Amino acid sequence: MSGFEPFIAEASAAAGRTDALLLALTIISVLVVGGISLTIVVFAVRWHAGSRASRQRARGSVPNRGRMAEALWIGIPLLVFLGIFVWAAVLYHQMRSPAADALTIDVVAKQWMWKIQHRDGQREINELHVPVGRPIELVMTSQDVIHSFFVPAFRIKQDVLPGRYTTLSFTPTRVGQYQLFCAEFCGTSHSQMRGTVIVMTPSEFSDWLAANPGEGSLAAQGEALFRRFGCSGCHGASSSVHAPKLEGLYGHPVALANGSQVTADARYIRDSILLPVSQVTAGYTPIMPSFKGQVSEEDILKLVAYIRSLAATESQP
Amino acid sequence: MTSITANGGPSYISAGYTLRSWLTTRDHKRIALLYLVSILFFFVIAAVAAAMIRIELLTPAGDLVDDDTYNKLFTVHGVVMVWFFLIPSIPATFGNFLIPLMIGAKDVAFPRLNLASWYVYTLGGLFVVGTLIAGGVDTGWTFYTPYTTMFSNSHVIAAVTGVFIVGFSSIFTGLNFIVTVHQMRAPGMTWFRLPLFVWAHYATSLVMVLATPVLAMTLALIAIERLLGVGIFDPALGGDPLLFQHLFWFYSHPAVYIMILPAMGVVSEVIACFARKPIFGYRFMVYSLLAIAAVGFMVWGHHMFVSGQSMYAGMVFSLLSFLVAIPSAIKVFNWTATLYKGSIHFDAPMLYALGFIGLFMMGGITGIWLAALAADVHLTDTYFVVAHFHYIMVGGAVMAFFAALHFWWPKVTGRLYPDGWARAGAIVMFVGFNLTFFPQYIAGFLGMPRRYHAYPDEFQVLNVLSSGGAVVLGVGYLLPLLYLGWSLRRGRLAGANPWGATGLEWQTPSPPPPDNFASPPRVEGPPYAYHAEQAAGDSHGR
Amino acid sequence: MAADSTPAIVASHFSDADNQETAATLGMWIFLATEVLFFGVLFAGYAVTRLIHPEAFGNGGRHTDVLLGSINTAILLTSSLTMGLAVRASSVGWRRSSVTWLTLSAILGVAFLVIKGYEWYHESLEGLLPGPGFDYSGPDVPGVELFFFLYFTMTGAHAVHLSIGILVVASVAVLAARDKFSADYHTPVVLTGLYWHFIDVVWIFLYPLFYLVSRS
Amino acid sequence: MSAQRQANAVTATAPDKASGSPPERAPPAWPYWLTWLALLALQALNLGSAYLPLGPFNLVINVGISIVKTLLVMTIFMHLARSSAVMRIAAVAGFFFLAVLLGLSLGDYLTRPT
Repeated sequence: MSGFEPFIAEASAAAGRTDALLLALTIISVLVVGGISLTIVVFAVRWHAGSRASRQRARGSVPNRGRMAEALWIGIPLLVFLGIFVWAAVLYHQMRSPAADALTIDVVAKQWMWKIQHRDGQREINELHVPVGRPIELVMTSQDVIHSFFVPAFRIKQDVLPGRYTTLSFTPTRVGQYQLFCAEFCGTSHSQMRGTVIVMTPSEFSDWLAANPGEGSLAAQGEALFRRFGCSGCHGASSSVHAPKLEGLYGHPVALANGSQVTADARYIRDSILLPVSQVTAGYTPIMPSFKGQVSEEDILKLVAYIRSLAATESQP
Repeated sequence: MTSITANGGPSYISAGYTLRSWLTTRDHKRIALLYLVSILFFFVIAAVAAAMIRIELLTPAGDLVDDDTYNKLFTVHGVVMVWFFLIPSIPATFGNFLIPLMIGAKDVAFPRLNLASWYVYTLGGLFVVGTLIAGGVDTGWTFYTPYTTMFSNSHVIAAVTGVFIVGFSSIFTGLNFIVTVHQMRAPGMTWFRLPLFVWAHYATSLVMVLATPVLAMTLALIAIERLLGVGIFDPALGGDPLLFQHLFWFYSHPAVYIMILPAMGVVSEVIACFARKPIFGYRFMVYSLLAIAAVGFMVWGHHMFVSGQSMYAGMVFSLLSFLVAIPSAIKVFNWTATLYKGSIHFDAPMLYALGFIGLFMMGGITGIWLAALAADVHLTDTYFVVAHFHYIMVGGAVMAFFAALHFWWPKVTGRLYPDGWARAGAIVMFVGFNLTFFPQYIAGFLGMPRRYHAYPDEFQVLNVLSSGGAVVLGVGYLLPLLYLGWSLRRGRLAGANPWGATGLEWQTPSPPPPDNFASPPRVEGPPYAYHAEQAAGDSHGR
Repeated sequence: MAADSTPAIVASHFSDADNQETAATLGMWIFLATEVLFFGVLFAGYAVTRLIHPEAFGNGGRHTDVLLGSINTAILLTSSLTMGLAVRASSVGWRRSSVTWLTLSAILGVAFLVIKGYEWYHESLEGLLPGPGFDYSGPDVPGVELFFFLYFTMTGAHAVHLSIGILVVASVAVLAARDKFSADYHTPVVLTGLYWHFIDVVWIFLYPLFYLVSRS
Repeated sequence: MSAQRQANAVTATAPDKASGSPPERAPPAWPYWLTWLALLALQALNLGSAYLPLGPFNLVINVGISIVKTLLVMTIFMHLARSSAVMRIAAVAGFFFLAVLLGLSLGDYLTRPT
C-alpha cells in the first residue's frame, strides 16, 4: 500500500508496511473522532434546553442497559487495540531482524555530524551512499551525547548512544536522495545535524565505491591499527604471551572467567579494548591494559572489522 | 468584590485584607488563590517563550534568535509549563478550593502543610526565575544524559534544583488531598457519593505522591553527576544513560495523568450540570480514574521504543499503553452518553468542556498511534509527538482549567462574568488551538523532527499556519483575562448557586465564609441529582 | 477519654481527636510511601549498575567494613526496639518510661552515626571516595567507583534521614518530659516512631547490599 | 484505637503517672522483645549465609531475609498488625510501585541481546 506516497516518499521495504499501518490508524481515527463528534452535535441539537424532544425513558427498557453499554465500549476498543498492537509489534520485530546477507556500514555520530565508514574503507560525512534493493545494517555509536538516526522516507529511526552499539536495518527500494535527520536533541546545532541518504543502482554504487577509495578496506586499516597499538605483540600468532587468540573468535561464544558466556560481537570487542578486565576470558589472567582514551570510536570499529575478518579466514575447524 | 456573605458574616476574602493575612493564611480557599496568581505568573513566562518559538519558526532559517537561545526557549517553555503551570494548575487551585467544600469539610486535613506547599512552590519558582536571569538552561525539559550532565554549558544545576524543590509542593498537596478525602468527609458523604471531581483528585494525588519522589531523586543524581563527575548515568563512567530515561519517564509519564485526571474531574462536573443529568456510568467513571492512575505507572517505556531499549520490553510497554487507553475511552463514551436525553445548556463552562472532549479525543487517539510500535518508530521525536501531547496537555488540561475557571468563578469571587464574551472566548480558544497544533501533526507525519531551530524549506507552509494559529490562540487566552478582570468589580452578584448545580459547594454563599458552611452539611443521596425531564421545558432551568 | 488531665488538642476542622490522630497517622504512612520511592530510585540504580558490573560489585563489596556494618545493623535494630517501647509507654501515658526509651533511641542513633562516620573517614583515607581522588587498582575501576558512589550516596541519604530522625526524637523526648503528651494525645510520638522504623527498614536492605556482597 | 488498647490484658501499674487520671492498661511488651530477638537472629543468619559459597543464591537469601525483617518491623513495631486496612494499603503501595519500577526497568536490561 502506498497511501501517503504523494506527500512523503516511500523508499524502503519497511515504509510500505508502516504506511499500511498508518493508513489504518488514520481511517480508525477519522471514524472514531468523526463519529463521536457527530453524536455529540446531534445530542446537543436534539436535546438542547427548551427543545421539545422527549426526555422520557423508553417503556420496557432493558434493565442493566447501562452496564451493557459499558461492556460494549470496553470490549470493542479492546479488540481493536489488541489488533493494532499485534500488527504494529510484528512490523517492529521485522524492522529489528536484520537480513543475514546485510551490507554492514558503520556510523559514528558526534556533535553535530554523521561520520560513515564503509567496509571497503570509503568514508563520508553527512552522506550515506547505499545500493538499492540490498538489505543494509548500520552499526552505530556516538562519540559524545545521544543522537538519533532518522530517515523519514524509510520510516526508520534509532537512537545512537555513546558507549554502546545500536543497529538499524533497512532495505532501500527506490533510487533517489532522502533526508537524514538527527531526531534526539543533542545540543546547540542539533537542527544542523542533517544529511542525505543517496540510494543508487548497484552498478552506480560500485562505481561510487571505486571512485572513492579509502585507505584500504576497514579490516586492513584495522590490521594496521592492530600493529600500531601493539595488540599483535600479545594476540598475534607468534606471540609468546598467553593471550586469547582472535582467529575464529568473532560471532562465537566465549567462556568467561566468572563462569558466564558471551557472544563475541562488536560490543564485546569494544568492551574488551576499553575495559579489558571486565570480561576476562576463562583460563587467562587479566593483564591487558585498557585502551580507553587512546583509541577513537572510528578506530575501534576498524579493529572490530579486522577481528571480524579473522573469523572468516580460520573459523572452520 | 463581595465582602459580606448572605448570612451577614465575612467571606473568606473579606476575612482579612492585609498582605500578612494572605501570606500566613491556612484557609484552603486563600491558598488556592495564592496558587492561582502564582501559576498564572508562570503561565505568562512560558507563554512568552512559546510565542518566541512560534515567531522563530515562521522561516526555515534560524534568523530571529540564535540556536542556543532557541534551545533555551523551548527548555524554559517545557520546564515552566510542565512543573510550574500544568502540574499544579487544577489541583493546587480548584482542587484546593473545592475539595473541602465538595465533601463538606471546614478545611483540608493539614492546613499548615497546605500553606507550606505554596511556599515550597514559590521557592522552586525562584530558582527557575533565577536560572532564567542567569542565562537559562538548554537541555530540554527531559534533561537527557549525558548531554545534561557532561556536555551542556548552561545552568543545569539551578534548574534541576528548582524542579526538585517544586516536586515537594506537589507531594504535599497530594498527601493532603488523600488524607482529606479519607478523613474529612461530612456525615453521609460515602465514597460513592463523592463528586467525580473529588475522585479525580484522589487518583491524581496517588500519582503525585508515588511518582514525584522518583523524579526528585533522579534529578538529585543528575546534579551530583554534573557537580562531582561521578554517577550512574554516564557511559564514560561505566553508567547507563537509558537508566536515566527509565527513571525520568517513571515520573514523567504519570505526570501527564497528574494533568489530565483533574481535568476529567472538572469536565464531569460541568457536563452533568449543563446537561442536567447524572453522569452516565458513575461507578465506571470512578474505576476508570483509578485504573488510569494505577496502569499509568506501567507504560513509561513507550517513550523509549527507539532509545536502545530491548525489543521485548518495548512490546510489553506497548501492550500496557494500549490497555491504559481503554479507561480514557470509557470516559469519552460516558460523557457523550450523559448528553443523551439531557436538557443541554451552552453556557461558557459547557463550551469549554465540550471543547475539552473534542481535543482530548484527538490527543488520545493519536496516543494510540504512538503506542503502536512500528508507527512510533516513524513518529516519535517529530512534531507529531509535539502535537499529540499539546492536544492532551493544552487542548485537554488547559481547556479544562478554563472550564473550571468559568464554572467556579462565581463561587470563588461571588461575581458573574459576561456570558457572551466568555462563549466567544471559548470558541476563539478552540479554533486557535486547532489552527496551531493540527498542522504540527502533519509536519511530524512528514518527518519534521522536534526541537529544530532551523528546518528544511518544505515544512514552512505548515509552520506558518501553526504560528498564525498561535496568534488566534493567544487572543483566546487574553480574552478571559479582560472580562474576568472586569467582572471582579462590575460583574453581577452571583448568589450561592448561579448554575442550578448540585454539589455541596453550591449550598454555601458565594464567596464562601472562612469556615465554608454555617452548619455542618449532611449528605442524603448520590451526586448529580439532576432531572432533565423536569428541566426541559424551562429554557434556562435556573 | 474526655476526662483526662491533658486533653487532646483538636484542630477546629477535625471532628474529634481520634479522627485527627488517624489523619496524622495516615499522612505519615503516605509520606513513608513517598520515601520508599525516593530511596527506590537508588535501589533501582544499584540493581541496574550491579547487573552491568557484577564483578566490580563483588570486589567493591569486599572493601567495606563488615564488622562495623554488622555492629551498626544491630544498633539500629535495637533502636527500633527502644522506639517501639517508647511508643508503647506513651500510649498509656507513662511519661518517665517514654522519655527514657526515646532518649535511648536517640543515643543509639547517634552511636550509629559515629560508627558510620568512622567508616566513611577510613574509606576516604583509603581513596575509596569517588571523584578525582578515587584511588583503586584492580579490574573494572569504573564499576568499583560506581559501587562506592552508590555506597556513599545511599548510606549518605540514609544518614541524612537518621540525623533528622535523631533531632525529631530528641525534641519529642523534650516535649514528653514536659508532660505534653498523655494516653489520649501522643500522636507525635507515634509518628516519630513510624519514621524511625522506616529508617531502620532502609538500613535492613542497605546492609546486605553493601556489606555482604561476595563474602564467600 | 482505644478499644484495642483496652482489650489488651496486661495491667500496667503506671508508677510514674504524674496526674490523677486512672492507671492505664498497657499492651504487653514481650512482642517487642521477641521481635527484636528475631531480628537479631535474622541478622546473624544474614551475615552467616553470606560466607557460604552459594553463587547467585547469596543475593536471593540476603534480599529474602531483608524482606522478612521488614515485614517483622512493619507488622509489630509499626503496628500494621492492628492498623486499619487503609494504613496497610498505604504501607504496601510504596513497595508495590517500587516493584513496578524495578521489575519493568530490569525487564529491559535482562531481555537485551548480549
